Amino acid sequence: MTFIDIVMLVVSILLLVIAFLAVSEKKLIKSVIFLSALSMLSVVSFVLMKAPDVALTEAVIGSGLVTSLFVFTLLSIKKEEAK
Amino acid sequence: MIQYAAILLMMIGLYGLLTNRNVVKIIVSLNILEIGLNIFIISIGFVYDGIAPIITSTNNSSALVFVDPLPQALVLTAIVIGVGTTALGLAIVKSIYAKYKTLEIDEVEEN
Amino acid sequence: MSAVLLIAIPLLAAFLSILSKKLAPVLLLLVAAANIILIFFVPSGIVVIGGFDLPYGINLFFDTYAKISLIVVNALFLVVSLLNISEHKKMSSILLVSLAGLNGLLLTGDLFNLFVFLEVAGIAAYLITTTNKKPLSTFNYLVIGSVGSILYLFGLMILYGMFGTLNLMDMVYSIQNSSVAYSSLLLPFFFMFVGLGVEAKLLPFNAWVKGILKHSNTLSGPMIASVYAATISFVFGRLITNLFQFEGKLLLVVTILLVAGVVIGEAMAFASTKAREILLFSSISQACITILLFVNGIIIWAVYLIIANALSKLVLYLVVNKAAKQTESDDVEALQGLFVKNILVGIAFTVAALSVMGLPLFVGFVIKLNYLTNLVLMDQLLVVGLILIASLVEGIYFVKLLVKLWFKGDNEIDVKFNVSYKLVFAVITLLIIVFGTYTKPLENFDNGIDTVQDQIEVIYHG
Amino acid sequence: MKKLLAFIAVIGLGVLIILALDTNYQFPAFGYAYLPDRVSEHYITKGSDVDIIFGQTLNPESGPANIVTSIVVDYRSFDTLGEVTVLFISALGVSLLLGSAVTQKRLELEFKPNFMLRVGSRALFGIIIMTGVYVTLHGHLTPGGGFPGGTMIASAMLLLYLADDQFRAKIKSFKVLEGVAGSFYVIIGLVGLVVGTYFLSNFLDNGVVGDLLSSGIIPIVYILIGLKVGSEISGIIDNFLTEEETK
Repeated sequence: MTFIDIVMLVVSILLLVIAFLAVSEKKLIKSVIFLSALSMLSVVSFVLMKAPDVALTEAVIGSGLVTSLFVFTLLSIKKEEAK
Repeated sequence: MIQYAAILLMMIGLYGLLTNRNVVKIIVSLNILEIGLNIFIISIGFVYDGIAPIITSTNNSSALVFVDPLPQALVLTAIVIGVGTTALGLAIVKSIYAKYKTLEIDEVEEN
Repeated sequence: MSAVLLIAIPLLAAFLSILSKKLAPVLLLLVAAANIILIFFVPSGIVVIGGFDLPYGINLFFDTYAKISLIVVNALFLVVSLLNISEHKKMSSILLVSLAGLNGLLLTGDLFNLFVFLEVAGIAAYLITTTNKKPLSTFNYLVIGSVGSILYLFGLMILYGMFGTLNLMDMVYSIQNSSVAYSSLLLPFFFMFVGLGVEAKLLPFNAWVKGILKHSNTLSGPMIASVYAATISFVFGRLITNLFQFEGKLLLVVTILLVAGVVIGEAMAFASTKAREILLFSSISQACITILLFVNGIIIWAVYLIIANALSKLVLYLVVNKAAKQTESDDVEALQGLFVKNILVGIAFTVAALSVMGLPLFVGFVIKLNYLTNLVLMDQLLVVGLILIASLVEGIYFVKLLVKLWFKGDNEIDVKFNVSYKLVFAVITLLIIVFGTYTKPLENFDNGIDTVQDQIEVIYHG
Repeated sequence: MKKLLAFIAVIGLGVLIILALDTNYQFPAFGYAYLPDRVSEHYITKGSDVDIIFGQTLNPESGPANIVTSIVVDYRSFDTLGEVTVLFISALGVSLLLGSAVTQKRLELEFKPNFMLRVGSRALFGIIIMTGVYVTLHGHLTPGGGFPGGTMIASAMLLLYLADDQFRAKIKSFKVLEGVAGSFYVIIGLVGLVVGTYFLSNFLDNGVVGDLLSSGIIPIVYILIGLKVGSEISGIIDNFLTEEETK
């Protein structure tokens, strides 16, 4: 087992754990944050698999933009709730 | 290694879709399904000792061993399509909330 | 004239249409009409895009099958948008994109490109259903539709890992010429079948249909039930005929699923008391019959069935949705006596319904007779029997529906249909009756309209 | 209980898929993809028998030194056109669903942006835009391209929205930019049809692999995509951060 194998194993396990946390978490905002972390971890796995283009795109679009859209949605729903 | 994790990740996304009844969490699960699929696609093209498919001044010849570039190009497309669906889904979530004042599917009755 | 213009012009118009809100509806109608004319000037064959030959670049494939499907889909699309554009001016850009997506689906010869167009057409469809003002059912459609395309892509990627190509013809050729065990193909085929099955309303993947069609209006109802359904069936037919191979146990499982879809669809329609529900369950069972015919290789009658169904469903949904909008209910009881004052509309509705049932004099009968004969010749007696029973059930509920709609109920209802509606109804009624009695033109084509296999011969063996 | 059953069912399905792929000898094991069996080999060698050398090879079949870019914007450019369309129609749909009211006002944020955030965001704004433009322009040489570049430009907009809860960009002009950029993409394709007989064909010289000014129409297409994606995503962000004016 080489070093890269061990890193891949760790990333794989983390991916699964965080994904499970994201689907089973009750609070919406925490679930969204777990999704963002999952997306960041997938960026790591893309880098490990020598896909810099995909890693850059996923980091900017998947992790940054999607998370902010989720947060804005929750924000406006929370504001409406308070009314 | 990562390939197996990707398939299981897709399955966790599917599990989330089957068990969650909250619209936001359904979109979260859909995103997990997409991320799993993207990792799976990249893993099909991975080659041990391959280098990233960019010809640069140091890796300067097409005779070197590269990883498969085609799955990477496909995933770029898939990521952007996923963002489009997610944005539209969240917009629909907002209009569901505006109409029914809830995010739980079971509390909405559309007849 | 290149076939790519059928996709490029609607796209260009869509991008331009957001610059001017006033011109957008005009642009939509112009482009939709121009497309129909254009189809007749496109030469058949492979259209290379970007100058890279198959399998390296993307190519479009235009043959008789594509031509028939394009004419049908574009004509129906033009009719539906013509009837609705004044009410839904905001949807013009979206309709333009959806036209490009539908044409792309029908033309593309690349399996990944098919996925992209599936998403383009799909997102356009989700947006068209937002006019129903039932966001939760649109949400369900979006989620289930996205899962469907994700599963399709998953299956396609397994195939790519195995054969290293994405082109339809190259893929078919590689599969035919490899020593791969049939069992290894099951997994990718299963996922691709399920993914497309979601869009094609096959049982058990059709959970989205009910919410969408039950609350549909004169735009979303005919669009989803007629135009989109026809497109997806054509695409599915192309893939079933050429790519998927059903053998042995898998063939049995698929046949059982499809026949169950037919029977359950008709049973649900029988149990329902709402006009739109009856129609939507009936269209589920019709979709299953179409796919069943493709699976058995009866291509030409499946194509005719798709066309006849699309025409009939267009009339049925237009009538019911228009009436339901004015009476604010689609209970059969509430619509009682609808045709007392609208005799022409009533005749059109009756003809369309009788054609779906497959009574003589109408085109549905000719098609049903022919595909049933074909199935009998293939010794599929059990399947034929079940379809006949299902048809009987279908006959009963349609006659019940027609009787209610023709005879006056307790309260008077008065629904106004525009001249444009009546014109469309008259043309479709004539088509159904003419082709039902004069069947000679139907015999011009046979199962050879799909020429993918011939083209593969030309490419790989000179 | 129901959840446990679902969990067991999906994990069982996953294990089944993994086993099926493992016993499928045609499907390569992880890390052992064999490229000469796939169409990708053609993309790497750019269809030539001679090796492509960085900085030397003149006018190959497809210009970019970044092979992924050469697939995305050259070999499979039609997919990218579809992808742009998906983003276009999503942005259109979001504005139809959220921004259809005549008067829109900014959603008030719950926190007041402090001094640091306001000054810092102005300083960062230029840098982020610059990075976005760089990533877009060098898409054919380094990782990146129009999609991440355009999103970076839009994220600079997002920063302005967060730093000032009264700020609104000129969405009208973004719409114009979006429509024009998209139309130009299709028009470039049509010019290719007229000049080079194929839709979206590269009708300019490819130049030397690795030069900034190389690869014919690809940098132009990527700039158009960058502008389009940037304006579309800015529009989506604006729609999510505004609400109907209530009087």
